Amino acid sequence: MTEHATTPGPAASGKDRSPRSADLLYTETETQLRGAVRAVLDDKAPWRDVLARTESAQTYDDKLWRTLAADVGVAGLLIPESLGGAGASYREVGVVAEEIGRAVAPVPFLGSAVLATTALWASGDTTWLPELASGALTAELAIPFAAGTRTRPVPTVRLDAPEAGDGPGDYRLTGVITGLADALPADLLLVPADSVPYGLYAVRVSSPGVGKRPLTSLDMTRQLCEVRLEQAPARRVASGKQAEDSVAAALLAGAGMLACEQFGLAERCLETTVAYVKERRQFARPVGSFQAIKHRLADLWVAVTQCRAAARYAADWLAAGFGPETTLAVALAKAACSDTALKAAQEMIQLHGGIGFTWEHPAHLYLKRAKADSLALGTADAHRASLDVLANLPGPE
Amino acid sequence: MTEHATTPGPAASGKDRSPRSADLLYTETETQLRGAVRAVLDDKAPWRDVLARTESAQTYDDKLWRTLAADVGVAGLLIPESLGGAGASYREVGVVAEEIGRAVAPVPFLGSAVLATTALWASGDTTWLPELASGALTAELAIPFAAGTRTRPVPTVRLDAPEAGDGPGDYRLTGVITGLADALPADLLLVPADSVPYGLYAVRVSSPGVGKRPLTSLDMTRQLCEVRLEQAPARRVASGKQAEDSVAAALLAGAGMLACEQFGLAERCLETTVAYVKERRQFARPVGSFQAIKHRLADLWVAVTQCRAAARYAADWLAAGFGPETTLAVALAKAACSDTALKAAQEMIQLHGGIGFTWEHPAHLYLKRAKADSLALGTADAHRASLDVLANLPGPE
Amino acid sequence: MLDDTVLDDTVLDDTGRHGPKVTADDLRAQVAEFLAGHDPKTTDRQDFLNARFDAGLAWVHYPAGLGGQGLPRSLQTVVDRAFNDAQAPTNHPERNGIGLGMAAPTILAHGTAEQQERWLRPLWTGEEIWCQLFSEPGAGSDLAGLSTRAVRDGDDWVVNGQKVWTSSAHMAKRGLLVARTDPDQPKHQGLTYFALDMKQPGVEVRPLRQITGEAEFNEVFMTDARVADADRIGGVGEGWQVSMATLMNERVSIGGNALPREGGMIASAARTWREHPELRTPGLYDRLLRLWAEAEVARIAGARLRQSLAAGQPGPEGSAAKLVFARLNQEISELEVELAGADGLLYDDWTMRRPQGANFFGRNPGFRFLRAKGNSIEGGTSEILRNIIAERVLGLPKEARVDAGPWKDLPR
Amino acid sequence: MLDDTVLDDTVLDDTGRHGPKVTADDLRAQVAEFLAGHDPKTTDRQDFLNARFDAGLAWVHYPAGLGGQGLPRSLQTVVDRAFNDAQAPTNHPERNGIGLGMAAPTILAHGTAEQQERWLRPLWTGEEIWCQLFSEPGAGSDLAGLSTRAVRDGDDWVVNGQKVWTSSAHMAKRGLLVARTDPDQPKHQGLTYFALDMKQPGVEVRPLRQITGEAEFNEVFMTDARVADADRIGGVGEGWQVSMATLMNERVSIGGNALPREGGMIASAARTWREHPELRTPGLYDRLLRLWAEAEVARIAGARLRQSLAAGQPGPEGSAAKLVFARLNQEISELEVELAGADGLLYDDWTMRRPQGANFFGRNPGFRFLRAKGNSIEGGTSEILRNIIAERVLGLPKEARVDAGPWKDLPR
Repeated sequence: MTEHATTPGPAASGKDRSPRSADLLYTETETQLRGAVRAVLDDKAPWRDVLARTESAQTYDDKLWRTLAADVGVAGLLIPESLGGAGASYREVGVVAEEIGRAVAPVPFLGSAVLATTALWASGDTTWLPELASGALTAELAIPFAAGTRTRPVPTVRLDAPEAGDGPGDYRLTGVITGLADALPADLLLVPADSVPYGLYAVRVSSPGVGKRPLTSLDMTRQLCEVRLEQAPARRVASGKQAEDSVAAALLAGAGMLACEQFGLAERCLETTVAYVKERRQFARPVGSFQAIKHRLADLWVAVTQCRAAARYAADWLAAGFGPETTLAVALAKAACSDTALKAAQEMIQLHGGIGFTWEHPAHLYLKRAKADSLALGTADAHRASLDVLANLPGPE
Repeated sequence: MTEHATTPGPAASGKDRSPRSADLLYTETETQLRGAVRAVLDDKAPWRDVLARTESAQTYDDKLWRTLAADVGVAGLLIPESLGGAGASYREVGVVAEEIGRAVAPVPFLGSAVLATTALWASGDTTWLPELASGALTAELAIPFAAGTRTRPVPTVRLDAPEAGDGPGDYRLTGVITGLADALPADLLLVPADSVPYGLYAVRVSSPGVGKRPLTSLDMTRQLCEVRLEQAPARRVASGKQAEDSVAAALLAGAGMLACEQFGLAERCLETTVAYVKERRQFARPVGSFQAIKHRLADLWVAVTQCRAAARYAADWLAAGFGPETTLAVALAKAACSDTALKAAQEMIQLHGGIGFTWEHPAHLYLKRAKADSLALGTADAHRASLDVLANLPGPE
Repeated sequence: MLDDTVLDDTVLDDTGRHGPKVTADDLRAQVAEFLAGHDPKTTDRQDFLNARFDAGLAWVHYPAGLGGQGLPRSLQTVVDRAFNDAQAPTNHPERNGIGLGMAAPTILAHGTAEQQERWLRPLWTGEEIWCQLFSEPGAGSDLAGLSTRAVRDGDDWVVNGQKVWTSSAHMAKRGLLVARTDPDQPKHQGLTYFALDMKQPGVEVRPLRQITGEAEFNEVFMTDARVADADRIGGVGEGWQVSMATLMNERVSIGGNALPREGGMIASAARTWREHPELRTPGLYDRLLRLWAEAEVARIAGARLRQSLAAGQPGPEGSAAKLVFARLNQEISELEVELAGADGLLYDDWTMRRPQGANFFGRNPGFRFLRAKGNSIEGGTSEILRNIIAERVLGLPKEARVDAGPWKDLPR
Repeated sequence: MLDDTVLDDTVLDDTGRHGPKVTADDLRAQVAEFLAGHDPKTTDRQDFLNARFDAGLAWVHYPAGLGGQGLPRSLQTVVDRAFNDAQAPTNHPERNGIGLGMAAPTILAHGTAEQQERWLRPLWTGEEIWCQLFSEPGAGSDLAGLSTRAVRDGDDWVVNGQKVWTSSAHMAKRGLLVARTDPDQPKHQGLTYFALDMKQPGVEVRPLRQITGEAEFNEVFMTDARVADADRIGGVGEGWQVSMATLMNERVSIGGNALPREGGMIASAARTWREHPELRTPGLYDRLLRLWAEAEVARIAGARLRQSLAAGQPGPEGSAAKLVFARLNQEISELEVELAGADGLLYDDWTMRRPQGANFFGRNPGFRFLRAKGNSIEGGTSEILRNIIAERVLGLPKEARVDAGPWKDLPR
């Protein structure tokens, strides 16, 4: 019953890791990377700033993103060194995602450095990868954030008639895509379009015929938007099966890295809550000395421990490529981490008492992000449903 | 959106209770009945006796049953006074069921006084009711205890050829029915048989061609058995739709009364556990002073409180007759009480620590009965599934 | 399915379980007579309400002279329906929930005759809105640990401190205030209860924004605010006992309302389920069925609780109702957001607003999801309710207290 | 799907994370040489095992002279496989789980050189079975409250008291005993640890039947039983510290074994599901999917735990593993009985039996359901594990102790 990852992913090409043993710990390099990212986020994204930004005109923090993307180099982790990237893998990307979850940071890391980068890498079109690696360009895959990983989302964009002056490599797209995460700060959109064959197209946001409308989102630390294309000039990145595979790889990697983000978020909620109940006194005792509270936090710690292992397992298998075991690993991680992040955020609010229910406290930022993350790229329920095939557990009838 | 009980049940005939308001409390008569039953059970069915009997040759306590059936009169509660019964309703029967659950008593109350009595009553054949009412006769409906309430169980018995000397009202049955509860002590079996039409037949256990085999059961306080009929002489009780309705009414009433039993069982588990943790000391403190234990028992108490209301609601609607609201009431009660009784028995074992895991403690009797009850006459899952129609909540696809 | 009146507990009284001497018909006759003398179309609204109060038709279970006639509470619905049928002006009870639900019973139980006469009429007519000044930033679950001080000064008390989670404070004329009058006593013993005039310079009300973006509540800062000793409710040092009476009224009211089937949070989840077959999966279905069944059982348990109360068997089941209500609201709203599919990622409005009371409906599922998180905190956290059940219902031993000494010496 | 070796943590060592100096090949050569000198077919079983011990091939991570060579524990599998391939006699480790898993590490850490020499060889070969005499009827979670007394008498100690939950006691030659030697001390300080000879007149072993009908465990009654002071492990009054070392070994071993996917309790539930399409419902499906996913994540978390331990980062995650293992076993077995349909109402055998250790398989689902209830009690209740996690991992404050005085004065 051995099946190994079959399609190589970024940075996995060439490595033959089968039969492989998943390394579930953090390497020294990964720990160093975590330190660098955390230092930037602690310094530049304290929660009061994150909160204030959710009500500002610019909900994404471009400056913070430039620092992380270019200075720390998180934008190019998956991109080969030959194209200006770090030649790292989803293991390292997962660590960055954890840190971004811990800080509920308003940066398009998931959209640009994971979804768009994976889609471009899998498409074989390397045109934009150097610019993405340097942080000069920010991109996003134009698929609703609520899309699952299992079935190909139906595109709402069609190939339109060429305009006068268009050359043979020029395409025009028309349609509306809504509920996009990380597209607000994107310069480049990768748009799936139905035509014969199905294709993936690159659209410059600065082009005529491209409109973006921000949406009032449950999670304003990752504000969604609607994109409207009207005869927008586009370039084809991939078509047919390769386009489909590119989108599927991006969604799978996205779900796995989002699970890492959820784990980081859950861990942070637990830590913050533990710290609070040690300090907060009621009945002349620290609230954290009450056994019912202790047991709940112990249970939460256990759940977080399980998540960490699942998230690492998914990151490690993604690093090895795309195949059934990777799909299973991502499904397990996204299911476990979605439920636990939500639980952790809920417990954070409850165990902070009234203060956690107020706007002027970070708890709600975590709750909203946890809830939005749980709905994005396949709910826990949807990922568990995929065990019908992945674990041979067929459903009723 | 008003639909009322449409088919009258035992003791409901003639009363027009619509539009009705469910009375969810216990009347004085009901409380008196409870006291009488509890006094007998406390006296004649202490748990050590119940435990010892589970390993004896006679797992049902005939003497106890005679006392309850005849002296207290629980066998004839549903039977009209004109036929020697008490002319009471499922409200009073539910109270007795609660007490039997509290004592995990090994008596065929559910089988004889609920299932068989309801089936006979609904069949219109009053022949055996006076004997049932007096406790002279014990009967059971020969349908596997694991049968659900929703679809008619497929009979495994067929009408056989008559023998020489059989008269026009004489029938012969052949077949095997397994997993029967309360049939071991029964004198009379009500056997559904497939023929054209479907019919319900009465079989005297003492007749030739009737064999019973006890089964090693999870719950030995209500030991199951297998019945084997070979050309067994039978009398027809009802046929066609009336037979179907009789069986359906019996299963529905049985499920509702079993829910009452489960509530009683849950309440007793909670009480016993609360009493134990008040006494048991560890760390020089009563275990019940630890907050984590207190909160769990408070949650259990809340669940038991919900169950009591649901069980009373089902009993009250059964008392009004059989219709959609009654079916819904039973489904809600059986679902809630199955889950809570199991939870209460599990908590009883856990919070008794090691002692609750030993044979020489009553906890396991409660756990086994709770588990068996949860599987009988429709699982919680099966009853919730019936909300598709009852509450207009259609399933996927 | 059941008609929504089936579980209306008031039916029980009318069908004679407690046989009131004044019948519903008698009351309808009284209302008719009153309306004959006070035409709703021509009488000034305030005059009309004052007269209704004086006629004993405000709350019939209150004593004569204080707006009632000493009748069973259940008969009030007869009166309300009759006035409603006549399109008479109402006292807008939704605007004065704390006044009607908590202040009035407290004044009735613990106020002097003079206070009852002075406060109950304007309270009932809505002329004077009341709020509740209990919780403090440092005293939430541990209410008795509160720090707001009241110091005697002649016929007055001078109040300094901060309160929080005060709904309606910005509209209120009076506040139910618990303050510490003797810090040398153990914490439960040094408290006193007052009715504070909210419209004085020493009282500042600031909106307190919550995770939904709205501000239902306020913070109240008292700086040398004054309250006359004549406005003290109960004896000096008896504030804890009076507060407990107020809170019991609060907890009975939360989760204790009669609702029709699918009347609560489950309504919109069930509607969404029925309207969107394309979103159905086995996993979501199982959650929906469980929650629907639990919500319906909780509703039946609520009806049983009201029957117990009506039968004069007041039980502690009210705490169970609130616990279940909070948990179900949270789980159902969590599911509802998931059932909304892609729309679950959206919100309707983050603007800071000042709604009149909590209202789950007319907003999107995300709002319900967020607002429900408060249900296990406000009006007694679920943790405190579990303590109460464990100790007062189950009789489990209390933990050793470490806060028995004088309040001023306790660690904070 | 994954090959079941993928998560075998030993791979990590072999691929060089910790680079042992003796390689797997070296060890295989040693075994070959040993087998050349001791033909399994012709050598007496006990002689063979004694010789294997003396050759340092018993447990390679133990010190030279005590059955090992001071190598990484992970290399033991290489040796075991080599002996297994040669069909050599084994020491039947399943018969002496407590000896190998708990007694041996305790003796190694706290025993004298003389004790190590005297006990470890017969322990490892299985000549002497060990059991554990810790829990008492009055001291379960509160182990340190135990009452069994040991009183010094010349070179011996005289022991009186009762122990419970003693598996293997009826087969054991020796028992790890904790007894109170000074009741005037606070409870943790008056305890001493011994190796008790079980085959003496003062020791009576009675089977303790459990809810499954079987008796895996025993009660042990000690009446003037004697133990030589030479068989004391650790100092007088140091029994608590030694016991803790023993228990840590127990908790690491529970739930810490490497299993293949679907290797645990989930196996038969998944098989039943696959074989009985007619029993499938949406509600059961959702539960199965959740539990399958959780069991697999728990398995991965177990692998991560072993990797941490192998990398020299011993963490407290062992407690998490045991908590999860207990909960999942209970929930899965509960589901499995339900999946069995009508057969779920049956049991296989209530006869009182004396099995060799706990074995979930080869019995029916009802047995697994009942046996699993013990998983959250034995080896530290889930409540005690949560306390440990809360206090030692999360650093939450301890509750005020009421049991600090001399043991003899504590309420019991």
